[in-house]
Amino acid sequence: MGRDRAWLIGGRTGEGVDSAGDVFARAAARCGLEVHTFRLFPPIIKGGPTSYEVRMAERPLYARSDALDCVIALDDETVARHAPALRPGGLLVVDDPRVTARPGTAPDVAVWPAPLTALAREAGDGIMRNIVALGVSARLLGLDRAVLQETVRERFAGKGAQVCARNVAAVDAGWRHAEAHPDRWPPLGTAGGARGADARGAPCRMRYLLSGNDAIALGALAAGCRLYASYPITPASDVLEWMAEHLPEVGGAAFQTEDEIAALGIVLGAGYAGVRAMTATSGPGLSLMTETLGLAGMAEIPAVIVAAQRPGPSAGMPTKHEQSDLLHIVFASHGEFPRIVLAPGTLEECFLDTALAFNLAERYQCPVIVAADQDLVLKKRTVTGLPVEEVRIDRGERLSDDEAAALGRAYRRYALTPSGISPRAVPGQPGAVFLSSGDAHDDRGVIDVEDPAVRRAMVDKRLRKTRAVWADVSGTRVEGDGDLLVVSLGSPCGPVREALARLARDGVRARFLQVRCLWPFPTHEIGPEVARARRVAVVEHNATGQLATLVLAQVGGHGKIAGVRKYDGLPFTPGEVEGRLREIIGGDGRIDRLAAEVRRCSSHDSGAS
Amino acid sequence: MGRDRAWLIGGRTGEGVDSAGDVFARAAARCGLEVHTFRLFPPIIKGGPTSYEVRMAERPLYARSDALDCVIALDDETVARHAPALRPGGLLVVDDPRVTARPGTAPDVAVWPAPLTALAREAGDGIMRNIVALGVSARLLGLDRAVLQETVRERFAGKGAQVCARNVAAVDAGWRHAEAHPDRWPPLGTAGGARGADARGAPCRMRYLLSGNDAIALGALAAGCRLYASYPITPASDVLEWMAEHLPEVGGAAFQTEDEIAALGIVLGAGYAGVRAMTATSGPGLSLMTETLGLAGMAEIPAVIVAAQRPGPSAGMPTKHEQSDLLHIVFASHGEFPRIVLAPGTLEECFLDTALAFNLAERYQCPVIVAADQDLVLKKRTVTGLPVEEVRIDRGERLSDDEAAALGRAYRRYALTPSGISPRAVPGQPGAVFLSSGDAHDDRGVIDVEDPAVRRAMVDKRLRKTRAVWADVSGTRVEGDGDLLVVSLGSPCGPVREALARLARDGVRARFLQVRCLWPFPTHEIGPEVARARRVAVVEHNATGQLATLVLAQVGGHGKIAGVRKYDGLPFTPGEVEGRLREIIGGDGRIDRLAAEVRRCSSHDSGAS
Amino acid sequence: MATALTFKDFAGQKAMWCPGCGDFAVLRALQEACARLALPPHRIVLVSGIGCSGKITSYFSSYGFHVHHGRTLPIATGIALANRDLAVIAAGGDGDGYGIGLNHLIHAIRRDVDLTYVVMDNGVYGNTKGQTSPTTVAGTITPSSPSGAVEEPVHPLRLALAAGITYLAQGVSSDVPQLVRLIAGGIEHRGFALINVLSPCPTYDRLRTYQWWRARLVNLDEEPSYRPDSRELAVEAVSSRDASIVGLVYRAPGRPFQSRLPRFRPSPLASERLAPDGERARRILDARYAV
Amino acid sequence: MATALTFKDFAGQKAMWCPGCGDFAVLRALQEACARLALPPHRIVLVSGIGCSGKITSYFSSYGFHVHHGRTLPIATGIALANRDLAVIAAGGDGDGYGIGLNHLIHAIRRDVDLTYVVMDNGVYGNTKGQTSPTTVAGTITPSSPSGAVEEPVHPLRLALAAGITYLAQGVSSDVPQLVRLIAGGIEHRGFALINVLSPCPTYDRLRTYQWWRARLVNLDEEPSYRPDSRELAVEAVSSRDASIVGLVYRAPGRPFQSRLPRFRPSPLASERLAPDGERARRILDARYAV
Ligand SMILES: Cc1ncc(C[n+]2csc(CCOP(=O)(O)OP(=O)(O)O)c2C)c(N)n1
Ligand SMILES: Cc1ncc(C[n+]2csc(CCOP(=O)(O)OP(=O)(O)O)c2C)c(N)n1
Ligand code: SF4
Ligand code: SF4
Ligand SMILES: [Mg+2]
Ligand SMILES: [Mg+2]
Repeated sequence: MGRDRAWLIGGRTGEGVDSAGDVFARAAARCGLEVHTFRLFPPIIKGGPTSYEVRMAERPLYARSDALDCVIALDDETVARHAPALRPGGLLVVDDPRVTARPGTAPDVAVWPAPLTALAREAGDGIMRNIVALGVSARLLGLDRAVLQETVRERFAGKGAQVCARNVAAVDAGWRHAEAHPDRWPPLGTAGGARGADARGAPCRMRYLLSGNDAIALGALAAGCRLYASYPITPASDVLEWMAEHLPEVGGAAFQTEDEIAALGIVLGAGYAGVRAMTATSGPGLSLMTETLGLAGMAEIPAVIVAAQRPGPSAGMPTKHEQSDLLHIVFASHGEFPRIVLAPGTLEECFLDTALAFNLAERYQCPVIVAADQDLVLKKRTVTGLPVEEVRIDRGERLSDDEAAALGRAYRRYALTPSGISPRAVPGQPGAVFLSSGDAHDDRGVIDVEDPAVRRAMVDKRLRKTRAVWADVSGTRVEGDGDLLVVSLGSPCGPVREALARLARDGVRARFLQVRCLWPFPTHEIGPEVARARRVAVVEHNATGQLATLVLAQVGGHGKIAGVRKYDGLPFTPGEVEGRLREIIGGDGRIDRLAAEVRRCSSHDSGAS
Repeated sequence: MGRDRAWLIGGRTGEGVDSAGDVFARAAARCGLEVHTFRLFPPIIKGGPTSYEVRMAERPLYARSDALDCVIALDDETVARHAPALRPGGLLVVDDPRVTARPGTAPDVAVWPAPLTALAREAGDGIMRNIVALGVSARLLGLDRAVLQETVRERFAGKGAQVCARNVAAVDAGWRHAEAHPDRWPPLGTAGGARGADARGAPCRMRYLLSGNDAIALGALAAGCRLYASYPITPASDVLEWMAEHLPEVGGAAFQTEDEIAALGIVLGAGYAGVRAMTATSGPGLSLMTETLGLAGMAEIPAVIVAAQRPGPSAGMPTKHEQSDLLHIVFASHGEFPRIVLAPGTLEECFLDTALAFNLAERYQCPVIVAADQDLVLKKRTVTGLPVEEVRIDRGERLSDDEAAALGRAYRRYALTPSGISPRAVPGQPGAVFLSSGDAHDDRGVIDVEDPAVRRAMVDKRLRKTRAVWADVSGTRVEGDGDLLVVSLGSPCGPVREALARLARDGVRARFLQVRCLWPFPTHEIGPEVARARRVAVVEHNATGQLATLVLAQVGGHGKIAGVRKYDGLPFTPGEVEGRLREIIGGDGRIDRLAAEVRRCSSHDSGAS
Repeated sequence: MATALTFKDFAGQKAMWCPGCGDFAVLRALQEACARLALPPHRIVLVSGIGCSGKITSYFSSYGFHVHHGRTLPIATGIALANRDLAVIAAGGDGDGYGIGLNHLIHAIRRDVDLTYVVMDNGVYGNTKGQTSPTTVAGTITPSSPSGAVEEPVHPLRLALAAGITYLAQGVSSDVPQLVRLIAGGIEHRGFALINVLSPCPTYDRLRTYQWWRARLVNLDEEPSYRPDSRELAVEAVSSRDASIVGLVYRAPGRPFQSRLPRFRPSPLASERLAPDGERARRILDARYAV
Repeated sequence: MATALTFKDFAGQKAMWCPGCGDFAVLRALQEACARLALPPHRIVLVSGIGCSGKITSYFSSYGFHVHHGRTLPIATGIALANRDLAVIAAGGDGDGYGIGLNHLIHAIRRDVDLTYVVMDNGVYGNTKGQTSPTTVAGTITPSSPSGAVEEPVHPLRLALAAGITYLAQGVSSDVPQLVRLIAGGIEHRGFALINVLSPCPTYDRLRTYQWWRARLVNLDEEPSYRPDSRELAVEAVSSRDASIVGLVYRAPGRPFQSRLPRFRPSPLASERLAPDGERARRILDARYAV
């Protein structure tokens, strides 16, 4: 698998941990490495404990690391929190020479005090200790000095030549200091990789370092999104800020609303009027949007909603990770209407799913939710290319102006077609004026029609619409083979893939099913897989087994489904998944535990004995 | 089963159809009959088609009638809508002599023109034709004239002696006119029944005619509810109006808020401060409450919410019936927290469940939702007594003032107890001041605690709370026996019971399981029942099989569950349920259809082939 | 459009309000105003809320969107941004606009979104059968306030002025010609226009009848000294004379949101022909994310 | 309580606001005000929203309820009705109170609920990292308005007056003694009190620093001619001098909701010992429903 190293810098919010991590990740990427980042940050603007992990390797990475090679601790708490994750043989760099490793840290972890603050002061300002730390780190990990300096220069270019030069000097000071330290690792990557060729010699013009939020925003732009309205919330605010910067370039607009109800309302207004629009939010915002979601369902309005989950309920842990809104996303809002829920698990899928969501919203005339999660949208990863050319635009069945004019009052906006989909007109088209309503209505949009047959027909029509969705959407992505079926979705797919690769090296075979579309539920794809499997492990970030609940309801599998769940705010590491899967397949001694898990899975909250 | 007659009056809103129906129902009840009413009314204040059905018998009634015996049509549309429901031999009374029965009406239905308006004019005012119609009806159906007149007198007592006398005269005019008509039915009930003894001779002091909403409000009052805040919405507004009238009598208050978010917020504030409080709403309001619900979950605040379902999504059909919010009620709001969902199916259960909800909310420190439906809360029924004496008050684990003072800052509001339930203090108690929060917190309520172990422990603690709920709640009510298991909840239980009684008369045996607590799901009670049954029919008022979905997810039963669903805005009649059940048990020829239903049931929206 | 439009061109379904309902006048005035402005039905979008008032979209012929309770303004804002060529009119009740939906009103006003908002203010929740509304007079007995409403009513005109509105008017259902002028003026105004209409509900409000209003109302339009372009006069009028004024209360040059959004497309977004924009995505990728 | 209380009696956890954050002053002033009023911590409930400002419940020692974003006022209303003996104080940010939560504010004001509301108005969304807030000055560049905020700010004082408030004050974080007076006055006031505090966010707002405010503010408390009991003067002050005033802007006799609710129990509902009330239910049954 090649070399694979994980570095972490930790300190307090407001001390430049984030920007140091960003610079380091970028420099590593420029050295031709594949990079995967993971931030652990508090909901406290200054002074809260924060850290930034950069994992680097010569093959694509989809998960954070099980263990760290090098930790830069700007403060004590970083030592307490992260030193225990250092691998045997790892290195702990501390600014404060009095610091020693804590209980729980591997015995052969070395503690190396480096006078980061002092060196920064010498370079011009003590606050640059984060940058000094980068110099130290590059030297220790064997990254190219010039690449790092160039990256730092770029980063501070906007702040004036003096600041810029000072920071470059800080890198140097760190680098030089670290020369005193025995080179612990062979060099990683090559300077030539930067903008030249990656580690495998491919041209680098197409290599990018970006986050899931970036990919989502890019996907929306590529798909023709023109209006974006949202209310700030972690971790979705990035999308607002991105769109506010780039939508004006295409004559569109992104702006902040008074609340999430207004945000989705604006998206619906735009969708009704024929413009692609989107909002992004997290749990609390999504809960507020619940009623408006149903209007999109009833009035058959296209709308795209990105739901980046975080730990709940209520405000929960705003800066941590979870996937505990799945059943809410699938079932929220009173009454019954079609919705489509896409579940990207990688950066590329964030991009493609968001772009696809606009087509689906217009084709099926319904809300489409891109169900993401904190880890997926915030972490940055290198990608080689993004499939921007794969974006297609399909605006669904629309009346032309001539058709609209010809139909005039004869137009049936909600015509009872076999597919359930009725050709749309939009305001401004002459002739076919019609009424859309959140009230029950007949095929012309007339409300207060009380005929039971009409009600039944209209309910059926709406629910029928998404039957054909599988022509446009893959419900799952299935890989590998074996008696054990592992089912997951969203960001845990990264650690699952890595865990399965490790198991495969030990000769343990398993089949992996990534749920790509959560609703309509891909029963036709998952059913046969569950039927064929001897055991099924459902890996998800919540306590009650929400994905497992959907599998059980839609497919069955009581008696052979076990839950692999984590709900402590942190994403799975590959090792955690590997360990839990080994338990599940670990022979007869473990069957009882499996059975207990299964029972829990099938009646999670009921406390049934 | 004794005599059983159904009468209906229909006309336009604003014409007194409702008040005529109410008076007739009350008069019938006073004649010693058991009464069950059903209104069909539009969301149009004046001039929309409306009707009021009164079903009367000498045994308790839990459902509307399959067919009508007598229809009073104040207008043409009533004939079109309701004459087809007349039984063979039924009678259609029309004000307008030009009206004839429509196609679809049974051939031997008699049309009898009665000059209601003319008679009303003679009695003093044409608008009294609804009252004239009551006189006609009483005579035809054999109700006691004096009882009806007394009921009318009471009704108009507030409007002055003259109006009162005129209306009594209108009854008489109708009665006398109908003497010209051959007595079609033997007399029903006895005048002596009124306030004296019922048809079976039992003393009548304990007989009441009331609606589900009345029972809910009474339950809340009996259980010590002191604050009620809500926003008007059909069909829950009655509860607001009832509480506004009666809560001041106990020093409490009921008032209207700016929206449903505020209403539930006020209920949470009161619950947090140690006062029993409630709100009632329907789908749109419940959707708006979604975020606030999660705060109750996270901060462990008692709250009682009555959710009276109506057809959705969005505004849907505000005055019609459905049960399509079940999954929303169970799963709405981001994140995971315990909630308790009670599902009354009768008037008595409306009363008892609402009263119980307050105990559960305080004992388990979580939101409790009483999941009702339009039919259940609006229809009036006679009951013999209401079990007001069965109401108990259990305020859960509370610190005494002395305990609070003794603990002081050592108090752990969210202590990690084995049950998950932590003794509460409330503001005002000296000493034990603490913080409640919608943010994740530790056992003392401290927020921004990022330790993964704390997060896990607190999630587990909360989810553990409702494990013991079965000590206080019955999950199901099971009756009868047979290979077929019929599962239902809410108002359809009435028609199901009547259908099963009819099947039993034909020797068809079935077991009926009424779900009484929808969440936590009573897996331990339903599991063995489903396992034992050969076939399972889940009867519910929605299109996607929401109760069936819960059964499948929590219990299993793929392959033997069939859905009996209705989603046209109208409640099931017993005959409809009977017919569908007969199909399901109807031998091998029907197996295919059953299989198709089952497939639909297990993947309802996915359109899987 | 060769022939002139009349109100009949905007006739929808037969209106099912109660006899005597003030909303008939609002419907008629809206129809007349659109005819007067020669706005063909397909260039109008009427967005209504839930309530008796909200049924207006069924009775008026144009593109119509009958949305959920209290949310007319976000939806109308989305439409107004999506297609700047449309006349976007929002309409609803006092509960819809000043109860559940009031926050959106204040924020739409400060955004100065170019749209027209007509509130049918009857002082009750008509469609849910007569409960108090935010404009119910304190002391009024209603089903939800059987001992009399305890809350002071909201003052929509005061709030709108305080929020910085650029077109503010109040009309009454008994004066359709004035209503027509006020609504037409609102539609012509570039910016957010609020027309509060005192619209009696004879079914549930026995107090505020047409006569009751007639006895109380002062018509600013007929006051020679009143100048609707004066903020001071407007503040004074709504503070001291309160709800008892009709006419154009205030008008200032609008600063519509649509025109202030940076680089916002002047022609309707809705008429843009979309093509996949991979190239732009690639450019941004290269500029922002290339390593 | 034999010994006098000091602000230290209200010390919660160590405050984790950024150095220089204006919210420290608000916390201190609240602590001093409660000490001055001799309110023991257990008789106070502090309800806060989500935001940097909302963390105040962690740093203040009393019964505290840190609720969801924008909903402090409904929750505080429920508490204030449940226990009339408590001092109920709501606190939050400008986004919390004037953005997502503004509707509750207007309605709490017209109800005149007896509680005190302190808004830490920093003109940004601090906790989500600096986006525009409803009180952001138009033109300000923020992460969500990279070309400058296009909306006019809301004017909380104007809106509160228009809504009929009975106690209205504005303070600034640089003047803790005045803040103490204003907050203590609000708590003593029987009715709804709003204290808007101009509370700088040095991390995300470089414009409105302490100095910036100092150069602009006029202190009404020191103006001999100003009378806070005059509605006209208050209307004039908030209209013409806008946000640049501090001090007690307006005070009128409150007409608290708690006292206007019909037959509402004068002693705390929360201290009632509940017993099953089958008998009352039976009486109502017999009176209303017996056949
Ligand atoms: C979220 C939500 N809550 C409550 C309702 C029920 N509802 C329908 S109309 C209405 C009030 C209507 O009052 P108003 O807006 O003044 O309109 P009017 O009927 O008086 O014209 C309410 C509360 C609803 N449809 N949606
Ligand atoms: C419903 C909801 N939407 C969004 C958020 C995210 N959020 C947290 S704090 C905040 C804004 C805070 O701004 P403000 O109220 O002004 O407080 P400040 O941080 O400036 O003190 C937002 C939008 C949330 N918690 N809940
Ligand atoms: S109830 Fe009132 S507002 Fe509604 S239609 Fe009738 S008169 Fe008009
Ligand atoms: S970000 Fe601003 S408001 Fe938040 S703590 Fe820091 S200075 Fe205070
Ligand atoms: Mg109204
Ligand atoms: Mg703020």
